[in-house]
Amino acid sequence: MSTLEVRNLVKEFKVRDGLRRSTLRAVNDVSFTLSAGRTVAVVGESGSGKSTVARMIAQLETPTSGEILLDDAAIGRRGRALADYRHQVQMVFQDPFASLNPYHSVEHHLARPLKLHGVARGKDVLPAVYGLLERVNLTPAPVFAEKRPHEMSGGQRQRIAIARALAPGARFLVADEPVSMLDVSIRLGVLNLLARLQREENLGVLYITHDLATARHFSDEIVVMYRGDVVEQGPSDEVILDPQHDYTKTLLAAAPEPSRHGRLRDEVRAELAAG
Amino acid sequence: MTDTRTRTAPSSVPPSAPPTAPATTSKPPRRGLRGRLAGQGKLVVGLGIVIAIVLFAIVGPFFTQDPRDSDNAAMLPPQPGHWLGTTSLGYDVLAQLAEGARGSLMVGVVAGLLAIVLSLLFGVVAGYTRGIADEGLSLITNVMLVIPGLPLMIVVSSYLEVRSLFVVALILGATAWPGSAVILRLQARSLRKRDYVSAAKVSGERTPRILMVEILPNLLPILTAQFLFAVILAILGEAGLSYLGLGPNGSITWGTMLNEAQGGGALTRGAWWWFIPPGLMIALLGCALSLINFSIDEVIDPKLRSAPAAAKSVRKARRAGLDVTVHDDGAPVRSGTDAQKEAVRR
Amino acid sequence: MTATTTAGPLSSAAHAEHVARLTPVLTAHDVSIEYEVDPPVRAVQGVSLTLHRGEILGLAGESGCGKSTLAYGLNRLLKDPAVLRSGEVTFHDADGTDTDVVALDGDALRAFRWDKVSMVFQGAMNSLNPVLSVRAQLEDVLTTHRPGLSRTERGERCAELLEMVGVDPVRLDSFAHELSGGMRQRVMIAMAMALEPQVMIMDEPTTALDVVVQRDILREIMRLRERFDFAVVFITHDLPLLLEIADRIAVMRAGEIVELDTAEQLYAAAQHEYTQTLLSSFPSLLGDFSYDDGEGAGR
Amino acid sequence: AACGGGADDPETTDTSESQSTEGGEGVATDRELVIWAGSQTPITANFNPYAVGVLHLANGGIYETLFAYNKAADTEPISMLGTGFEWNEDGTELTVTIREGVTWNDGEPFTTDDVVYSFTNDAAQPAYLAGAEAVDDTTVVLSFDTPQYTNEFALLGSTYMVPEHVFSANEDAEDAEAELTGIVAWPNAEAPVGTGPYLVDSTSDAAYTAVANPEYWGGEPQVSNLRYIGIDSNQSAEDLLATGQIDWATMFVPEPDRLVDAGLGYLNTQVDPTVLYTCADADMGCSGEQTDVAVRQALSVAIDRGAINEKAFVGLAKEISPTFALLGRDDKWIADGMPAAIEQSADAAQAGEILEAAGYEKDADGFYGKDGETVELTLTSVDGWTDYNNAAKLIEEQAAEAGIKVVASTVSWNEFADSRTSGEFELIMGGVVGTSTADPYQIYRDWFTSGYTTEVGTPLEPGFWNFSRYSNEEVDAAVAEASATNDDAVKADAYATVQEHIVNDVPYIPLLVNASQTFYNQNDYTGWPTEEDLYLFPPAWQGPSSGVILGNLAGTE
Amino acid sequence: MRFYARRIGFYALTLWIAVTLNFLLPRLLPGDPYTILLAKLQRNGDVSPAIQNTLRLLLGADEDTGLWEQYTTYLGNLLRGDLGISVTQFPTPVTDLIGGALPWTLGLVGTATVLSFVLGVGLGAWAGWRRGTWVDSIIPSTTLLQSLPYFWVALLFIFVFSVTLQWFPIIGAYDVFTFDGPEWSWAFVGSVLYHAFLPALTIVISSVGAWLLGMRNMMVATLSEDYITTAEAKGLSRRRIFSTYAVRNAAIPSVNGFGIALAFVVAGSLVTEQVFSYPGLGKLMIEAVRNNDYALMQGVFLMITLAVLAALFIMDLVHGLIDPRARHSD
Ligand SMILES: Nc1ncnc2c1ncn2[C@@H]1O[C@H](COP(=O)(O)OP(=O)(O)OP(=O)(O)O)[C@@H](O)[C@H]1O
Ligand SMILES: Nc1ncnc2c1ncn2[C@@H]1O[C@H](COP(=O)(O)OP(=O)(O)OP(=O)(O)O)[C@@H](O)[C@H]1O
Ligand SMILES: [Mg+2]
Ligand SMILES: [Mg+2]
Repeated sequence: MSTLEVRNLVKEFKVRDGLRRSTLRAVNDVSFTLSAGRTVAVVGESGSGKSTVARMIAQLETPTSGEILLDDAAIGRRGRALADYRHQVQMVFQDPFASLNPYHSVEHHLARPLKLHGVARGKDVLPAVYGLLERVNLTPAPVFAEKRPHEMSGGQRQRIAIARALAPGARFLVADEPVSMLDVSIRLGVLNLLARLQREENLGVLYITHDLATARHFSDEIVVMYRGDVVEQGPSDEVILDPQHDYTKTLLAAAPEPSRHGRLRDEVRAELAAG
Repeated sequence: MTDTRTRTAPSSVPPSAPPTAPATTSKPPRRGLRGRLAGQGKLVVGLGIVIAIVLFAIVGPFFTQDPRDSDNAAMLPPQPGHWLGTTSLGYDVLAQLAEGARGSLMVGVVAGLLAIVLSLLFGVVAGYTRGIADEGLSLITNVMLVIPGLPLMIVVSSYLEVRSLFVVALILGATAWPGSAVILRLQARSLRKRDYVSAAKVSGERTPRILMVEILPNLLPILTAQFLFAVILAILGEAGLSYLGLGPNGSITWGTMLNEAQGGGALTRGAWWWFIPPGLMIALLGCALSLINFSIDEVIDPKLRSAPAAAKSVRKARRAGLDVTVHDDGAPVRSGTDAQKEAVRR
Repeated sequence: MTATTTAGPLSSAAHAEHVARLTPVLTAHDVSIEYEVDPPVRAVQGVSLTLHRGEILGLAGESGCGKSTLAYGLNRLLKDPAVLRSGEVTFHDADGTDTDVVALDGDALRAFRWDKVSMVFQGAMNSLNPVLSVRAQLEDVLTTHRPGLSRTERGERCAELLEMVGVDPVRLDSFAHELSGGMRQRVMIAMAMALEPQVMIMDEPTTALDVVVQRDILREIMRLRERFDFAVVFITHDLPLLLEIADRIAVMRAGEIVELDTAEQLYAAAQHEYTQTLLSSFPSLLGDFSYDDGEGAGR
Repeated sequence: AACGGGADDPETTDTSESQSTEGGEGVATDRELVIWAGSQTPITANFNPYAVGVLHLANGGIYETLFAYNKAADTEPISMLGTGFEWNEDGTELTVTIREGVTWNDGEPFTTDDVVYSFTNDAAQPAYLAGAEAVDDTTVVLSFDTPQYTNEFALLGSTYMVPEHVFSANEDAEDAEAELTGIVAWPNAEAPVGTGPYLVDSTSDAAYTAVANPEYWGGEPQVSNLRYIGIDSNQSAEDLLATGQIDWATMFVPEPDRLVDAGLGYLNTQVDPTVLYTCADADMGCSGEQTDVAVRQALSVAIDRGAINEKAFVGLAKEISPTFALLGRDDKWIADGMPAAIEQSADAAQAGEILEAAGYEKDADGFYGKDGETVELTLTSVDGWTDYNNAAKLIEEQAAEAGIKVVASTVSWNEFADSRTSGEFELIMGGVVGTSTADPYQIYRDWFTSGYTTEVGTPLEPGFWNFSRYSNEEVDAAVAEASATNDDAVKADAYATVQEHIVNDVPYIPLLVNASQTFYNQNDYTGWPTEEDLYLFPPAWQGPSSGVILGNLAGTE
Repeated sequence: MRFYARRIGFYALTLWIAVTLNFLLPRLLPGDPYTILLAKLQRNGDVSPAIQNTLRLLLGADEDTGLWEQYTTYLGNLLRGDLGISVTQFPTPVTDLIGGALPWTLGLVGTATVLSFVLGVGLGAWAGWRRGTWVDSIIPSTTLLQSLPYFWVALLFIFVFSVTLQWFPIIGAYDVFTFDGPEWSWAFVGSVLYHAFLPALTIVISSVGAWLLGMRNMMVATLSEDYITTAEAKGLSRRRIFSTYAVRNAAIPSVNGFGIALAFVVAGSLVTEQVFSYPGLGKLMIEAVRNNDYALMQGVFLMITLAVLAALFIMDLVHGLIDPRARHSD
């Protein structure tokens, strides 16, 4: 079974504040393993380093130290090796409005990776594009292939982005908050699509989110990050139902929960009544 | 009540209509040219003038006499055969104007192109790369930005012994780029961080292709605007240099025409037909290019169009009594209920 | 076509009972708002709503359903190209006078704003003027509406306000860019509290914030509400959140309020289909969940 | 009073007195006379006649020469500080009589010592002057090693008399900034001491003013106040003239009628020829088809001078004599058989005949060539000299009609200066400095003799004007002969030889004589040189004549 | 503080580059000042041998020093304020000429630019505030003003207002027919203002459009910002919203652009000064160019660069005052 493993990943950014330069450790010693057919969720508040981890895995950033291993082999960072890696590991970005180039059609967005990775050539490209569109439930495919990003809704765009990530035939998908920019009513649809693809195609998915509920339900394992550190990691239900670390507990306490309606109001009233 | 008719269209718009993409990156839907130009008065006027001038430059010389033919009487006022009169040497002003249009446009376009190429180099490359390259290029840009252009041009051209049209255009272009470079750099910087650039990288695209295919198209409106701006500046710059006697030698441009008109005492001799047209042509072309820039600005920042348009439509609606609120900014004050009743009646 | 075709929102008997005990502070009747674009957008259509003294009324609905437009309409803040096509908005002051908000103009309108109804906007990040210090912006409100206050009184009031929302008063001299997102939002809330208004409209005041920070701020709002007893219209698309804080919830869709009920009732027995869909879009953190990859949520 | 100056009339009587020309009807006036003599702003106070930046008033208005020569007409020199002069037999001694009773404006008397000093100080002494000596209180003798008849004007008409007691004290002046020493470094800005009709009053960077010298030897000038202003463009000056804000200016105005209609007096004096320099002598290293005399001759007849004058020079220039004698003034020097004025209209046919006779043939494009090589000449003019640029364009057109390909182009002043001194050019539109007296000698010597040129590639030395590299032994000999005599007949013979050659060889293709337009306020002032009484060359910038004119002016009311 | 340190570093560097450019330009091209000067003098007739000699001594002797040595000498001279000698105004030092011209340029260009800025920003703010009204329709016509060649406008003005109507003077910075140089009197000050009017008007007319447009666009953009809505919701008066909330924010880019724009205006004013014979740097420079007076030309160029840098520096300080964000990092 193939795995994508990160080991002791560290990322430091040089930040310049006027003349003084300092380093900011955005990711500090993060390790976890992603296996085919499984989903790992990374949760944590804003700025905790989630995206940085994702970008390092997608090779958009170079780790300061630490290793990324694909099938137990250190990954290549340039040339053929990089292309091979990209072939296997793809990414879906947070903002579907920003991750599609407004100047290009859907077809362009999907055809390019197909061609780049030699998945389809010449006459086969268009059918392959249609195939991808159908896989992400965008039918009729020829209609969607013609469209430009601004002619589609957010959910549809995010589906295109997912299709693009699937185009090279990737086995691992890094999804950085794939639904946080979408309207509540369509979030689940996109997540369900991801879950289905993961099941059907035996994908390994790194699901980055700050929504604990979906993290729990859509992943097998949860990694909780806090200021660059992993503070807790384990099977989803265990982390959510039996949090160990204080930070995880705070996070859980802060998450809104429909079933606990009126809770905050009552808490405050109780507090005020008490003191 | 013409506007009521337009509102009979079904107005139950799906509220969940997709929000439009951020303005800088959106592209108008592909409609016919006519459709796209509708409501773009400034663009239409601007393009119209520019096209007219370009046509004048291209075809004009075939219909006018040789601009260097001195066989006419000197200083003729406008008359049939010499619609804009003649110069002190007996040259036909209209013919010179047409030939000058070629010269000036050529200076403008060459300088504009050079400025754009340089600003792309200094702006986009600096914006897209990081570290030393960026620092270095930006520094050069900033320094060039600060060093005053015309004086530099004057100094450089005064050292040149032969100034062809082309050389003058090159000088103008070489001093006109820093402003655009700064803008392009900022833009490229922000584009570099766009997710679709990252996405293209993850897809395995190479840097040159990313620059050309993903980034450049998004810079097009700005590039066009900067180009047009550089053209205006170059044409004005050429005129200024020519006035100082540092213009291109041996060619006819609107600038050299003005210089000759000035040297020939056109104004004091009452030969307005010699002095006024070249200046007006420059202003007209500049104005037209600015008008086009206006529309480009509105593409880049749709607020520029939508906000005034919104204000206009609301005033229209108010005049039609479609607003029940009371306004203190000049709109007719009417009681809420009256307006409301009227609205309901409709 | 008239603006009164809508049948009014669904609500339960429990709701009617709940409402009967309360006194209204702001009533809106048949409010229709249209964006005068081509083609015109009917963002709010014949909405009637009553806000009661001291209550938190949640306004939920998906993006673009007209929540913000309605909120702006209630406070006469509609910006071009929005036009209030019809509707009555009446403010019932604590001193017993009623104000026809729609008929207000000029100075009267300005005097009404903030003093009676204040507002916290969607993006607090951008609600603060970047070139004015926090103090200047707080004092702006006081000098405009409470011209009688002396300089020192104003200063004291500003400090007091910041303390109230849990921000160190030394921050008075800071500028927006020097504050974190949470702080800015708190400053905005402090500003909204400055005149102790009877109604506060909050348009997604916490969406841009981290859950932990969000929770703190909500707690702050609740606490202040208990203390000053103002009514709150709380707009968000985060239904679970709303369920936790709101007394009543109005669900909006396509410019209309489709359901209006108490939070308990809405959670327990939502009547409108749309409300149910909305509720099911939020998997429970602690409960179970079943996958559904049908086309239902495909938009 | 008649002027001497001829060797055949050694004992000269008093020359014409400047006062004699003073109009009788003039009255004294306080009205400030505003003059533009070509100064540009900023004006820097400098009244040292030896300095480069000397202001116009100094030359004539403050410092005077011994005599005033008339460049514009063949009249006798006017007696200024000198009352008479005499050449010895062989032209190696010049005896000058000095006016008595003249004082410097600081009260010191003007003496023969001052005269000697003015000729012999470091800044002034010409190389050919062997010595100067005061013989008695009123007589100075200048001595030379060779005959110097031809330098009479330089000595008597353009050497300014300066006070020894002031200037000798400043001989070590130092201009630290300019790293300059000697008398030329001294700006003489504070109350300059001269004998002239005016005293400096004030100087600013925009203007300087002068008041009448009450002690002037010729009597206190009638016009008591002068203001010289700096103006930076002809256009401004013309506008100021038109609006009556300046009273005297010499400048190019394309339509003088407008100003004349406005009541201004107007004199157009044409003295300086405009020509095409041709690098003429292949033996001197010149290259290009213009080295063939036939090409030069053909080009010369192909030019429509009338059209050029009409269009490029707005009809203000004057016809030129191919002999370079100034028509009107120097008529007596034009040899018999020489055409007076050059043909004004073009004769394309004749040009063709000349070329065909010399073996040129027309090519397919209608241009003449030889051995398959089309004649192509580049005609340059200085960028921005509009009249020249325009004339060059017209010549290009006219030559083309005669089948001669001329390409007009403009060059920077530097390049122009460079190529004409180095000889690396084909055709240049340029000026010839006219002579200052009624005698073409100076032009013949400076522009046509081989002593005043060098091989192509070697820059001409300053003072060498033979840009065309014309060298003709017979011309050289004839000019030498003319220089050694004061006998008009001998001179005329020599000139005939010169003229015969230069008319045929056309090393400079004559075009016309350039205009110099002087405008003056005749409503408020009288005493100006006029068409009828052209007693001196009228330009405001010309020293010392402008000083003499100033001394002559008076108010009308 | 660090912000300013960086800026100062930048200025120093720019200055150095300008200075070096100035040094290199003339050396890249041949040109012997002696011949040039002499030829210039000879154009006006006789040059006495004495003057020729002195000139040769002064200018002709070109020591064979290395480029680097020349460069250090040049820098040293610069530091001592020695910019060489003007050929046109021989032998006046360039510094004296610049010293005489600088105040005029500063006065004229400075006033005109500030006027144009204030006018443009003011009108632009108003036009932005009144967006969507008839004001919008006059905005495009300002582009016409912007595209008029400066000198063309200036020449027309002189022709119409000074020559034909005789309302304004034709030349100078003050009445050169009355005053013997600058003096401190009301009459003189009045004369200076009177003489500055037309040139300043030309500059203002040709440059106001750019400010107006820029400001108007920024206003339109700013007015849709949330903080404006907030201010409205706060019940602030329209005046206060306009001034403290809208204009102050919208003007920031204009203020930032001021320094850069100044460079443009200075360039344009060069020509204007020439047309009006205004005794400023621009005219000096053009005279220098026309007379191949390289020392003067370079001196003026350097001076203009310095002036622009100084203006930029002042704008940086102002920017720090009006935009608190600038005070922290860059
Ligand atoms: N290119 C960069 N340069 C400097 N600092 C950076 C850079 N990218 C990220 N950071 C910093 O690294 C830290 C982690 O950022 P990251 O984007 O990984 O957080 P995140 O967990 O994804 O947050 P969010 O939930 O807001 O997306 C932050 O403090 C951020 O400011
Ligand atoms: N300036 C405008 N011009 C035209 N239509 C507008 C404008 N502003 C809003 N709308 C439309 O009005 C409708 C309601 O918008 P509104 O901002 O009230 O929605 P919302 O419920 O607040 O959404 P969100 O949750 O995204 O804030 C939307 O369909 C929107 O597209
Ligand atoms: Mg992130
Ligand atoms: Mg909203």
